[in-house]
Amino acid sequence: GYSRKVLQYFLHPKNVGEIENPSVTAKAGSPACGDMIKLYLKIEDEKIVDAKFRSYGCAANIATASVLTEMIIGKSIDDAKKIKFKDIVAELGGLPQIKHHCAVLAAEGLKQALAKWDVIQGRREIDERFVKLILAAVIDPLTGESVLH
Amino acid sequence: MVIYLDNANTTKPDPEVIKVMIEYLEEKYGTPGGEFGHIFDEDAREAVEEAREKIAKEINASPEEIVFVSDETEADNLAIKGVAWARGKGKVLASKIERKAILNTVNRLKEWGFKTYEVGVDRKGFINIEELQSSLDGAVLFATHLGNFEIGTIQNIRAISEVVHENGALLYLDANHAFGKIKIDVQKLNVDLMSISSHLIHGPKGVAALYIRKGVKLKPILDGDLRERGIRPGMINVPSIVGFGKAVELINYEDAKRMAKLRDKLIDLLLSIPDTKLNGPKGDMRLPNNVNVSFNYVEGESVLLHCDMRGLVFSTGSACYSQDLLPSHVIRGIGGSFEDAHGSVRLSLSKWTTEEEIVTAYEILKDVVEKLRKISIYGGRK
Amino acid sequence: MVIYLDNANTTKPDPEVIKVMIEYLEEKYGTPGGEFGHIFDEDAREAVEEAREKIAKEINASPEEIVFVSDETEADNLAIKGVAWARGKGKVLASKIERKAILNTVNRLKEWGFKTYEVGVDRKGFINIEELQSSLDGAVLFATHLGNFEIGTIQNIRAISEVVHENGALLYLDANHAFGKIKIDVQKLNVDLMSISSHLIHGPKGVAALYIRKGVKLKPILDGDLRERGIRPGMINVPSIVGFGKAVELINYEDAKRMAKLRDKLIDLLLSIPDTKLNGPKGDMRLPNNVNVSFNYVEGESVLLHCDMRGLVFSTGSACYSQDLLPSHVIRGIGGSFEDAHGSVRLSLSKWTTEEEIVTAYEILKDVVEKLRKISIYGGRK
Ligand SMILES: Cc1ncc(COP(=O)(O)O)c(C=O)c1O
Ligand SMILES: Cc1ncc(COP(=O)(O)O)c(C=O)c1O
Ligand code: FES
Ligand code: FES
Repeated sequence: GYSRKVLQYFLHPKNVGEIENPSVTAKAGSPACGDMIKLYLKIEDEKIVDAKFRSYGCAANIATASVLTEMIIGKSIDDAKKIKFKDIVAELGGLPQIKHHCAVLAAEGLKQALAKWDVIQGRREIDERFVKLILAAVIDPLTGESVLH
Repeated sequence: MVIYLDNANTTKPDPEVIKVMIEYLEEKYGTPGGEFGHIFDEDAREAVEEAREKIAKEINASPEEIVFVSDETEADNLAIKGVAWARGKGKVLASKIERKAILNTVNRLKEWGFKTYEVGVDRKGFINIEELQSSLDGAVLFATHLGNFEIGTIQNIRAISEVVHENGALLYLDANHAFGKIKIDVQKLNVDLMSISSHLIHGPKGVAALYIRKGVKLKPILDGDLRERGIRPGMINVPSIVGFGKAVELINYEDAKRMAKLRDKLIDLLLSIPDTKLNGPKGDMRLPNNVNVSFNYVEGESVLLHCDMRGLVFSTGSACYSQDLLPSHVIRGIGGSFEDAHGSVRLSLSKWTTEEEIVTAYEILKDVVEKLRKISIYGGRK
Repeated sequence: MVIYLDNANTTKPDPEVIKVMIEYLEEKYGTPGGEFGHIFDEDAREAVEEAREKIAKEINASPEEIVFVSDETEADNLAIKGVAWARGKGKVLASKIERKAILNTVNRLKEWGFKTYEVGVDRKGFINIEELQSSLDGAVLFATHLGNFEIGTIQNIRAISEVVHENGALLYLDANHAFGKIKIDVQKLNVDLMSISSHLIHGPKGVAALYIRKGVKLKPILDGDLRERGIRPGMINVPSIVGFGKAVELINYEDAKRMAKLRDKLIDLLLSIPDTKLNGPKGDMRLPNNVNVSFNYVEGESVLLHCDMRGLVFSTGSACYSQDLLPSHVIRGIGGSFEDAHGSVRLSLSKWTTEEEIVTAYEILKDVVEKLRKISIYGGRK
């Protein structure tokens, strides 16, 4: 089952909602179960000053997205880029093995948002690799299939 | 106080059931061996045979047609593999919306060279009898259910058995979820094999019964001694069997009538929540204790956990909740979208469910769904 | 007052076992579903995992290596068919004196093209390791027991496992009758699969455990959901599993020492009856609770029934007593005559057996045997 901390974040998620005029947004869908999160970031001087999320998914999905927003608020872009799914799992005090992909989903959302931000800043090309990164893991919950197909 | 609406998963044993079980745990702990067990074992043997008689009588079978097994999964496997192996080759069919134990067992038969086919169902979960009819060429067995475990659809078994028998195949009926709620007569339904289980009718876990019509041949799955006439060798689980017998004795079809009324009330209440739809049929063709709805824009596991914290217990067809991360094949089978499955919840009543519980369940669900829709990407709109 | 000396058939559940079972029958009646059952099911899931840990620890295995099944017959079938089916083809061996569930399962494998072989034993029931060694060509599995269910012989498993593994085969050990009486360490014994059951150690019926060493592949017999990691899908029999865990917790090897002393006393007393011989070895190589003797000139069922009337309960290897009217294949397997099997009785002790009961049992048996010999054609002489 879930740890107390996961349940806490699930029952009382922090940073739910949308940011008006976000610097960047990203959507990530899990190829495992078909769930989705959407991340909204406000970035100032290469620092994340605000983060919010919306979720269509399980308790682990909601908890990981929520704890992720807490982890990144106040971090520099470079530091945020270093966050791996395992860090999110650790921050929650562990997740059942079968729910690790929910943390992957959250990490993926962050990765995409930051890649988009690099493009906006002119630091990154919109090449095939970038487009695949954005689209690959995005799952349409209505069909349960990747929007790439 | 927990509101337990997961009675299609398992039920609370009746106090009278527990009482007889304790007797066979504490004092009459023997186990039927051969025909001539010592007198100590006779108590156990007689109790087992008495339970067998009660169960047989309840479904209008004879005691020799009842074999005790450990659970419904074993019954499914024994019926399906047993008949297929006895026949040697041919086609084995099931509907698309059977329990996993049936679907996976049928599928496994390919390893032994059998052909298989999954018959489709309509939007309410009723088996497409024309499709069945046209797929029965070379069939040895059709495995299906009486009442669907997830959406409650009650199949037209008389029509199905006619078609199946016309084509020379046998019919195996998983009656686990209907048993005790709708009166079953194996002669009238004209089934060849049928399974019913104890833990879904306020009996103990650890036992189910397989009805095998006299003359139907099947090969056992388990080899061993000659218990259960060699069809199911092994230890006879006396306390569970005796408890099963008591649970059957306690069946009262008035309970089912009451449940059906509460079911309809709960369905009406839940459908008053916006963007909610019913899965399965309404009225008499639905199991009296089954409610299944899909809430748009939210995911079932989240709904379930929130409710759980507030003392309301049920199941969901969400992919997130399943061990293989796949959404309910039943909701998908009736043509529901991925989202319909993901946001589906099954609430199953028992004879002890009260009107007050039904109303409270609705209130909790309404509140939780509203809360989660606020978090949802879809925000309550598409 | 009954003197129950049929503890190798089944045992009386310990009152503490019944107590925990009642808790899981009355209140915590949920059943573990997926990983994330609602909290109601969590109680059941945790209790099952706790039982699994206790059992694993008792035999020095890890919890992931333990799969719960319904009884020892199922364990035998799952281990033997599971490994054979996973390997696809080859030879499967057992000793001549296994339980029927093992012998018949091995024999059944012929249907799937496997070769089979039954290894002989010596006069005391010890497996002929040279014969085993020379029969292992192309073998995938040797299925045998730790302590013999009928004559109590404890096999030299370390020597057996060495020979079996040298030849690239796996070793399945039926430890049902030894478990709880002699300390078992799966690492030291070096077995690949092993079964132990609840109802033989004062636990409930309805559950047994199969140890499957990490890395050993087997195909399930039953198909269904993903419970027990798909190796044994189906309903989790929570009260029985919890009771099993408690029974394991209650194991005390001091009981075995006491039983061994009473066993030896009973053997000595019975051998003082003329024309009586011991089946199986004496001393440390015999299960601490097993006594098996053959009374010449009399038939076991008659002995058993007479004793029964006088409150003494045990088993016999007589053909008249068996459901297939065949004399004990174990007594025949160790080279005993038809008469030896026919007149054999097995008395099996429990931790509750008292010295007084042992003496009374002897007195009753002596009297009954004398009486029957007067009726006998052989009249006490050949
Ligand atoms: C002679 C005999 N048959 C059968 C059994 C029960 O074993 P199973 O349930 O595996 O058949 C026992 C129990 O130990 C036994 O002694
Ligand atoms: C979804 C689901 N899975 C599994 C089961 C248990 O059935 P079985 O023990 O045959 O797998 C049930 C019980 O009705 C069920 O509803
Ligand atoms: S988002 Fe579906 S399992 Fe977590
Ligand atoms: S003499 Fe009657 S069964 Fe043996």
